[in-house]
Amino acid sequence: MLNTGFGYWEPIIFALTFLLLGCIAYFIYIRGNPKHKKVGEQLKPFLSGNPEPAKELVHIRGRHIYWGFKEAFAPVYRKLDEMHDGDVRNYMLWFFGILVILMLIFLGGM
Amino acid sequence: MRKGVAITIFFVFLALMCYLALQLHPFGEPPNKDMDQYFIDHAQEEVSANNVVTSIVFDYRGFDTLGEATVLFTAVAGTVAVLRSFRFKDKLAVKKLILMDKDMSVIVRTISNILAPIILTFGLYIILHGHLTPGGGFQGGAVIATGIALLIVANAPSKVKRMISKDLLNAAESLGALGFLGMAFLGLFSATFFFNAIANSGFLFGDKTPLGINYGNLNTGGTLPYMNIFVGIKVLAGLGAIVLVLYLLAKGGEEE
Amino acid sequence: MMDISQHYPALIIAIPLFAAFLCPLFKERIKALATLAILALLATLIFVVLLAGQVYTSVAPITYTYGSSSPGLTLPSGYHVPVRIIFEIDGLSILMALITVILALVGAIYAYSSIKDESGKGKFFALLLLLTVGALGMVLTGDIFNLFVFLEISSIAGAALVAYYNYRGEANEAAFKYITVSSVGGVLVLFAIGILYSEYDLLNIAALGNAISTTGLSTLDLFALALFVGAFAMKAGTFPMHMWLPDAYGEAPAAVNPPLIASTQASLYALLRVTYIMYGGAVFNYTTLGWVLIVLGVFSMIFGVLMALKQNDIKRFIGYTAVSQVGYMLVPFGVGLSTIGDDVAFGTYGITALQAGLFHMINDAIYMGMLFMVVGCVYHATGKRNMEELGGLARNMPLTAIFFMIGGAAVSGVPPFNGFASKIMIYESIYNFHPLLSIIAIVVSIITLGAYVKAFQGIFLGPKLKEFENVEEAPTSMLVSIAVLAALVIVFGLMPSLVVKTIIAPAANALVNPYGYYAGVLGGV
Amino acid sequence: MINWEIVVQNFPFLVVGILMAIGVYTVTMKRNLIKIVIGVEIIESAVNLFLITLGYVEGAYAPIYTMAPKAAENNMVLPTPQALTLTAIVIGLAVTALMLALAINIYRHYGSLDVRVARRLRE
Repeated sequence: MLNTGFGYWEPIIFALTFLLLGCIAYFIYIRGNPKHKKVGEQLKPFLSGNPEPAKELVHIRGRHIYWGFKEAFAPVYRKLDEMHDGDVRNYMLWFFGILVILMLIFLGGM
Repeated sequence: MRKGVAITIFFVFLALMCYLALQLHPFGEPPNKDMDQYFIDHAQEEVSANNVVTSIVFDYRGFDTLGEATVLFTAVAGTVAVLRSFRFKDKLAVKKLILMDKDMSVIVRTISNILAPIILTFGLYIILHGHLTPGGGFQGGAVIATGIALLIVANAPSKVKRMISKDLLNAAESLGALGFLGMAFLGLFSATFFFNAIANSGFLFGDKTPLGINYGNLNTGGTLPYMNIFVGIKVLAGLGAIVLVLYLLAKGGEEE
Repeated sequence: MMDISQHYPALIIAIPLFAAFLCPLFKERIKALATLAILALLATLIFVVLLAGQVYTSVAPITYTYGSSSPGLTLPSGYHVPVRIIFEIDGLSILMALITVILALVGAIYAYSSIKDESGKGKFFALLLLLTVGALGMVLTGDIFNLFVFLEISSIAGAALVAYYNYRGEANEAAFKYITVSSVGGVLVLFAIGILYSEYDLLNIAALGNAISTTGLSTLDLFALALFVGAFAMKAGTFPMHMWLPDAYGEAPAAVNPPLIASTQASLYALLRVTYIMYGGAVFNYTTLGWVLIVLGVFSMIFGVLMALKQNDIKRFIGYTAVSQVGYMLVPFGVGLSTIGDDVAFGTYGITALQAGLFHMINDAIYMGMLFMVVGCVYHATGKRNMEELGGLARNMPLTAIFFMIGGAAVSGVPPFNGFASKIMIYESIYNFHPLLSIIAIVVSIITLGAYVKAFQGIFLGPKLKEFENVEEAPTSMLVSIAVLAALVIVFGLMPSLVVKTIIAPAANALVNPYGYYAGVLGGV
Repeated sequence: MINWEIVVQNFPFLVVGILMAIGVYTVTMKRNLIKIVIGVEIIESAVNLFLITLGYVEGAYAPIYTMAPKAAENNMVLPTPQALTLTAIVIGLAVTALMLALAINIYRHYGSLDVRVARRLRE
């Protein structure tokens, strides 16, 4: 048992609970309707009567995920892109900038 | 914008450095010399070397020197690995170097042929007298490597390839590094890693050095001269390999 | 005649070094090279474990004096300062050494299949071993200049390995950036060492710490501290000095990533060693220094994960999450440092924060190494590294997909993997210091999970694509090395209390006891 | 306010500081990769110079006993900085060799040594 000072964390109990819940879920799953047909029209998605496009055409690529998040944070991302411009001189400039700030803080504040 | 920030940082940095320089102890008057006084007082009897710096480099702080030799080994391995031949796989690659298989002029070749043996002898002298006079394995190895570099740049790539092979230099470098490590292991069997087992033992290079100012006895120093020799081999082979690889690359005659 | 049990610290450095010097002689013989490297690292691992037994049973740190007439003779008889190079090994050093050797071993096993078709294999294995030697030397040494030498070994070997795929322009570019930044950082460390040397004429960390604590902090010490903190924080990859990290990690061969992570962690170790031990005995304003680390850590967390979310290159993506994980280590270390003057606060949550940070450090090393190797498998199998072009690979590479899932769950703190165990300790201990820090940490964790879901979808899910029809599962040696780390992820996740008690707590206790460290070299001070 | 005596006496340290600042300027402002390598070298040289100046003792002799003048006995400069500088020089050489090799490869791939060209890795 891992004591964090204000609570504890016992992964074994968590794993056992997880297993128990999994067993219950599986139990419910096997109680399902066995007469469900695995063939025929009912497997196809209903797209307002339009034919279903090929799977390759509707594949969602990595770039499309979190489009909304990236749009919402666009100003932040613009700044970050400016900062990560891949110029090795800027890498050094950030480093020396932080170094100078650290020196000023330490000489003034301690 | 960027320029302004850079200039500001430059001036603040400059000011801080000047402030630091004025905070340091007055030049030429170290406030504290506990550790260094020990080296000056004990180097002769403990390490039997007249050159205190060499006794620090190869005995008191010998482990640092192993690290230093390792750095050089790493750099040679890295340079050779980075410059190994490759086929361009990206489209943007445009620059191909032109093959220039030509000797330099007769004057240069004659002079370099005359100078090379003298440089080699001088380098050997520096390596062997490392524990007595200024110098040692690194410096002597570098001197010899300049002699090799002279021979390399004076001749055409095809001739150089016949003269010196990269594999030979690599093997010599590994040998030097392993020998150095072996001398360090020698101490492990008697006391600790890097223990100077040969000093004052009567073996070759194992004589006692006379204390105080003296004329120098080559047969002193314990493991120091051995380490100097191995480091010398390592350095000359390593630097030679770098010069060779860069030269062949520059002339377009890189090895497959 | 010779008692080998005294010489473990020397052998831990000497064996991989010996193997590294031998490697170029084997040239392109991959089997011989891999066997040599793996055997050498296994022997090193055995010695590290044996040394760990000594460290955990002895009260004082284990010392090893190079070149003196006996390993324990730290001071020359009748003299008051140490003059030789001394290895001083306490709980923290041995923890880092263990993780470094394990990561290097895994990398060497992985390399056997992954660099089969490249040239220059002898150099590759030599550099891999040298990178390990550099990281090992950094964590074991008790001499500040020696630490600088090993820092340079690890950064030069690291840069050369990053450029190993030298037919890629980006690899050379990343290596150039890495070596520029890290060599300037290393030189500034040397500058700081020079400043300390000018004042005390000492190079031993314990003796320096003792001298600083007895004479009090001068302006020069503060200059040196600023240089140390800046340089080591940069080498550890904190925002905004992290830009080299995704470049270098992204372009390095996957087999090199685990030892590269170990060398980055070694820089973090050096930061801890300097702040907690070397300046730990002096009376000064710890809160300021603690807040500096906390601010750097919070920035790394937030911006690292934001950059990760928009990445499409699979290796750079994991590099940015590595930046964000560095924040998770710096924040608890900063909290521990801020509370060090306050006994009540330190007893209630400071020490927990410190343990949490150290635990997260090794957890991070394990799952980051694993994730880099997993995406290395994808790159090895498909030759593509853009999420835009990948997809549907779970059908061809089911094991790789499962390993990626385990790694992603661990890094984003999903129970019961090891990431959660250390993160819950971090959340609960830093909440008491400042609730906002804890909230930020949790939110960043959630975004990390989101980012990994994106990557998993982009690489492994979706319909089977035509261009990947013939893609096969990665070779066995690669899968074995990933499985080793996956097993560690699960074991550390299921038995966190055992891990914390056996290896983390001694490290944390060593870190808050600077006087014990000084006494290890100088005797009863 | 400034103690000019100390300024004159510590002039070598001031030179170190100025050299370091010049190195910082070079690595942050110059566009050529080779010049950036030179800038790193300048910073390295400044630190080496710093180490060497630390060991200087007014009026003392080199720490070598071979055929030293009589006055050298018990009056030698500090030997440790010289040993450290030797190590630092070799490390600097190693770094330079590797950086130049990488610059050569960048030139072969990108066809230029301009830092603004050598930034395919960004964002």
